[in-house]
Amino acid sequence: MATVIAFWVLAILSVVASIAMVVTKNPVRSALALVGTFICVAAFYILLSAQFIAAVQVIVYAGAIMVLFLFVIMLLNLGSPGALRERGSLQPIIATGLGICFLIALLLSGSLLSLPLPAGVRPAEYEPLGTVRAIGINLYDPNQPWLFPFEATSILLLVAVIGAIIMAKRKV
Amino acid sequence: MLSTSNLAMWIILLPFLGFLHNAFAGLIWKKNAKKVVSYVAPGVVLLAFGVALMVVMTELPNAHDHRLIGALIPGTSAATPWINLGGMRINFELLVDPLSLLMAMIVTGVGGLIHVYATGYMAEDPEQPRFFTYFNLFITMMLILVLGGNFLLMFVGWEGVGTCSYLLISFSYKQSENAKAGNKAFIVNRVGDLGFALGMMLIWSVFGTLSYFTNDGKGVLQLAGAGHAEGAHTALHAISVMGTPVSVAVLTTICVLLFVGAMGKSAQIPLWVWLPDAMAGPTPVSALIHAATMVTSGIVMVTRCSWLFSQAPQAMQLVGYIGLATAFVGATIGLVQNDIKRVLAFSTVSQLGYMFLACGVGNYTAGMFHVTTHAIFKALLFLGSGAVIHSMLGEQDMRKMGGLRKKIFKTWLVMWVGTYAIAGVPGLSGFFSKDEILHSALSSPGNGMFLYGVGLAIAFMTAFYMNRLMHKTFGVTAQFVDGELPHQHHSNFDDHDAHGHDDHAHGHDDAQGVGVVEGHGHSQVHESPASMMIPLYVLAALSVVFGAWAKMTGAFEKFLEPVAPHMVHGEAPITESMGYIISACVAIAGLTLAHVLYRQAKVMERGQLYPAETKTRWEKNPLHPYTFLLNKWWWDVIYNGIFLKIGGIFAILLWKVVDAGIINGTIEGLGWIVGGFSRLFRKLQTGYVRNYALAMLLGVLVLVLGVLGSWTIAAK
Amino acid sequence: MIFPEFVGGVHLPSLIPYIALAGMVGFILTILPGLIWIERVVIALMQDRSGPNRVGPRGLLQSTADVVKLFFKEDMIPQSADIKIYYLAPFLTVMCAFSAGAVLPLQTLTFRLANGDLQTFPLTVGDVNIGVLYILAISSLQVYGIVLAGWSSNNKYSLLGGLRASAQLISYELSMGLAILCVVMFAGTCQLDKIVDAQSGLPFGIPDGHTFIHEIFKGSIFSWFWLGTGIVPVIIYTIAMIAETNRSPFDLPEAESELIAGFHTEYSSMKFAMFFTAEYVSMLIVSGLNAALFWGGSLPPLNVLPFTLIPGFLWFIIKVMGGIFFFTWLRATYPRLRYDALMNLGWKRMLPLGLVWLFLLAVVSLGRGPAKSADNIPEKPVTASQQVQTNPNAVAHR
Amino acid sequence: MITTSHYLVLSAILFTIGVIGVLVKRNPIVIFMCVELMLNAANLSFIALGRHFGQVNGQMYVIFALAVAAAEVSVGLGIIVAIFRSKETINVDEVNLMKS
Repeated sequence: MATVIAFWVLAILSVVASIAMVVTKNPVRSALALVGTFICVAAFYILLSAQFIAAVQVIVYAGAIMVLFLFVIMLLNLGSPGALRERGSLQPIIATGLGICFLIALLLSGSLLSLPLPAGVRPAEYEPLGTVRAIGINLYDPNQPWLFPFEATSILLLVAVIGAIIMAKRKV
Repeated sequence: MLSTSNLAMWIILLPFLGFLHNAFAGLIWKKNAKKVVSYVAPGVVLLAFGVALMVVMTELPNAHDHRLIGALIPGTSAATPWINLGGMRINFELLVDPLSLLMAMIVTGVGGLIHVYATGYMAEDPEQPRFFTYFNLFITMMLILVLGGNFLLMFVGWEGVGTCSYLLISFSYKQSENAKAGNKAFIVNRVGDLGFALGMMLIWSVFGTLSYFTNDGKGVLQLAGAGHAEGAHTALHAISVMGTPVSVAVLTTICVLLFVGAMGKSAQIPLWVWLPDAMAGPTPVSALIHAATMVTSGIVMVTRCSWLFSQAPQAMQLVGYIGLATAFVGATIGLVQNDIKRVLAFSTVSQLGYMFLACGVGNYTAGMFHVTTHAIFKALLFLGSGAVIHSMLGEQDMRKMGGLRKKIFKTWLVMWVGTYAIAGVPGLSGFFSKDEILHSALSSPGNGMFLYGVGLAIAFMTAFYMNRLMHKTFGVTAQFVDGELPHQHHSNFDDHDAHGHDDHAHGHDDAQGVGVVEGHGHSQVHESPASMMIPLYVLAALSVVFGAWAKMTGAFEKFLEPVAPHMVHGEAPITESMGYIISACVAIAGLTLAHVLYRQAKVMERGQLYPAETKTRWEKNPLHPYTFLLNKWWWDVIYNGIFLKIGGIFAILLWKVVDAGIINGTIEGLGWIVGGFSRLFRKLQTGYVRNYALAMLLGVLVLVLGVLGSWTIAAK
Repeated sequence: MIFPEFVGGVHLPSLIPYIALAGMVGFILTILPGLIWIERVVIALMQDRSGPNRVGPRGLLQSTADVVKLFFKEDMIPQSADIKIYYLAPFLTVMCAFSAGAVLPLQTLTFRLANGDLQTFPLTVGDVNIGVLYILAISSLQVYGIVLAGWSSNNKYSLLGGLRASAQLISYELSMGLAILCVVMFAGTCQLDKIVDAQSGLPFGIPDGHTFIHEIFKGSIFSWFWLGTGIVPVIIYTIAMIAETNRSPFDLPEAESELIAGFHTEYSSMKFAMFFTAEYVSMLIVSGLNAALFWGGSLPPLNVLPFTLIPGFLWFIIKVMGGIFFFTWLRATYPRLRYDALMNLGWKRMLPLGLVWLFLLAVVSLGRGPAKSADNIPEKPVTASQQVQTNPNAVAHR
Repeated sequence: MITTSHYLVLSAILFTIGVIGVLVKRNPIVIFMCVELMLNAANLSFIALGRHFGQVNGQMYVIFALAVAAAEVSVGLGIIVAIFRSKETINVDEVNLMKS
């Protein structure tokens, strides 16, 4: 029962927050709303017993990525306050209409609506899969395909760091 | 455990590692790069020579155990899958047999000495590491060429040495003439390489493999050798692939195509024009690549394929005649050249012709023998001439030398040894190898006498022009003023306004008269450093003893017998000792004639046999023998006339009609149509990313609906 | 002390979180004024001043008076502030500070179950298996309060202070994480009470000889991770924790001489008090984490009589207070760092050192063999064959 | 009872909101944030499906998605800062060099 309540509360919160992110004209508020969504998503992860991912979600998304966003917003706002103002046009209406059509099409497809929980998996069996230990063991298991992508990801991150520094350096 | 194949792999790997090291030496060693490179570059090659020697030691007994067809040493080829495309399976394999080992030893041995020499010769060049990078790469490629176990690997080496040759000829690329010479060599070689490539493809389509030897006995040379053993030379159609005989015509085509490749690489008529120009590279390059090793790869290839050639008599005859013609043309041109390196270059062309002559008459062993001795004494001569040029501060024109014997006595001594070796003075190595060729030419049925006669003439001319070179360089009165030589080092960074071809750079000659001015206290002309002289001594010693040793003990012939058997079918009308006497007489006659003439020239003005006015008069007549020879039989001019003019006309045709008319017309027409549509659709391109994103969403929506629809239909 | 599982039909272990929550919040709120008083007294002592001495005996009520003052002070809001965010920021800060304390293990309680078995339960609010990660996550959220406070005040000093603070937080979080990782690697778990548990053996992996001496040193100060991980991580962690709480000598975000008061320049009254609270709560939390990770948590320094008399949670509090004293000591002693020096220290000294040390420890722990499994899951990874063989497409097409 | 479908539908809704945001907003930073929302929605469905099938794979994908998102954001924001430096604006409608 508690999970049902939690789900609905979090679902409403996350949808409202994400709508707020799109609707608000102030980018800082957008970012804040998005942080809210992210934390809700992290809470969903805990509900889905993926505790590690939940923690990482908060650390990486809320703690690092969105802070970076906030930094950039503030940095650019300092330069010219008017740069981030929004103006209206026909695009939003079309976009919203199309988006809603897209959603309806997705829902109509029926594939989303036909998955009951649990599908042959008892929660107790799945519970340990979300721990740091389980993730780590699976990640480094040579019998599973995750080891190489993991190493590749580290290279990707290194490249991204270098790229970001080069890009943002004042004098190249 | 070190197996032979692993060891053989190291022969190639060592220079390759050296190449890698030298390429990045600047990064690793910073300011010390030159010093380190000057130790590493010769070191790896000499080490490779040591490895090759070890392989020979371990394999020599085996080679004789397997003196069967092809005489391969089974299981000694290191095969790793290399190209695996559909039905095409080509291994990276090495073939370790007497022929490849001999060549490996020549390449690494002579090459190593030349490397040592080059450390002295290139010491002042700021780009020395680059030079040694190319040099080691060349050694690597050459070793791949000779050690490779199939035609494709040989082709890799073939192209690799071509590239290195190009890079090294135009090493001082800031002078346009060097760059042009490099281009010329490269382009002319392309023609030959195309022939090789075509031959290779034909081999692939006929034999279904490119390997010389395979474990199941289906290798190209195995089949050819089997045919040879079965039907000897009489029964043609003896080669059969999967039971189907291969026709002689096809074999002849293959051999001719392969020989076209050899023509390009080994500078045979008609593709020989690049070699004299290749002398633009630094002298060690000329010695290593354009005398001792790379240019002999054509002979190596023909010898390697001797089993094939033996089944195609016409092709062999072609080889012989082309070789003879080249030898003759090269020798005649060598008679009148004035640039010391060019004389040697034409001599090389001529000697290469000799080697092909040997192959053509079926005495491959003699050809390889001459390859070996020639590698030694021609390297010696080139290195000696390099020492002379080094001593003369970059001067290459013999007309401006003279009287050097006293100044650089040691150099003169080794050059003298080299000259007598190439001229065929009895006892020295050139004598034996040349005589063997001549003798087998004489034994050739039918045209033996003709081949022999021309060969003797060539030998005579060789002796003559070599002694001429010695006299003009060392003998006659000095044609320069010591102490006032313009510095003409071959570096990229020197000023090249006075690059030796400009007589007015020597204006002082006229004012002070000809003669050595000794009073300057110090002489500009100096003996070369030890790093240059020691290789010269080694090579000189080899030039003296190698031929005699090989001939007396018969070791060489025995060593090579499994791979290049004697295929001369006729009987010589004279005995071998008779032949010795005749060749010796011819050589001595040539030497003597030059000696007599140029001793006379010693007293003449400017050390010339004829006064300058006479020569000017001759040069006005393009058909006068002197002019004709000086301009290389007008060969370059004819090539320019034929290929450039015709090619030019063809190009203009393509440009005006095909390109401008048909292609451009089509393209522009299309452009008009597209442009029309574009003007229509341009309005869609707003430049706003989000508009595009919207279109993407629309597309996704359509896709989703499509999938949905298909599911619905599938459900029904 | 062993507690029964049921008392009057109430399942005691399930009450633990509520007890811990009440205890934690109550303790923090009551100790806060005391903390401020202690800090002032200690600094006065160190700097040879008299310190607070007017309100109450020995100035004990000074902090209370301050709180009252803050309560009744006028709440000023800058005109061009972004009001909603301006209000949100202090709440966020305080919330993050408090919620980080949820996983601190105060003590291990032993219960006798109904079937007679003994089972231990940690006295924490949430005994989650990602305890350390949880604290890292929460502390990474702390940035928001500060950045938003700085931004919404619409004051350049505030903004600069906020940016500085957040840059500092982000930079030092890395070193902090590395130091914590060292401990996690040795303990083989992220659960804080199990980390404390992992320090209860004999030091340096000496095998248990079951003698009196062995018993004394079991879980002693020598077997705690400050020594066990080789001192470097604890140094890194300590420096990082000071930077994380923006305390002197790393108090650049509120460098008075440059930025007035940093990100809370424009805050007054209770909102300022909230920032203030958050700062001290953070100090308590990071000290608590320090105690749990490196200083044995609720373990006594020697397992002999006078020490073992004191209950575990008191030991924990003593260690936390030691941390607070350390904070105060530093504040009294060191001048403030320059900003570039701070960043250099963080990125160029501590981060590489932490990485190298982590690597070394990884090698060491490889030598020691796999860490003892603290989580109750099978060693074997879940392989594909064990996973439920359901074709997702089949479901999608249903 | 909360089923996997609940999560999937929620994920679809969040995704759609992200899509609409990308199309509607003019501030590239906010557009970026919307992309992040879309990524998160996808991650949510990964986790939910992983849970559904009792597999750890869903979580693995999310780990990689997180790492890639971090890399993408750092480079993307770098680009935005660079654009701002050279153009003095980051309004996507003013950055239209692609317009013919």
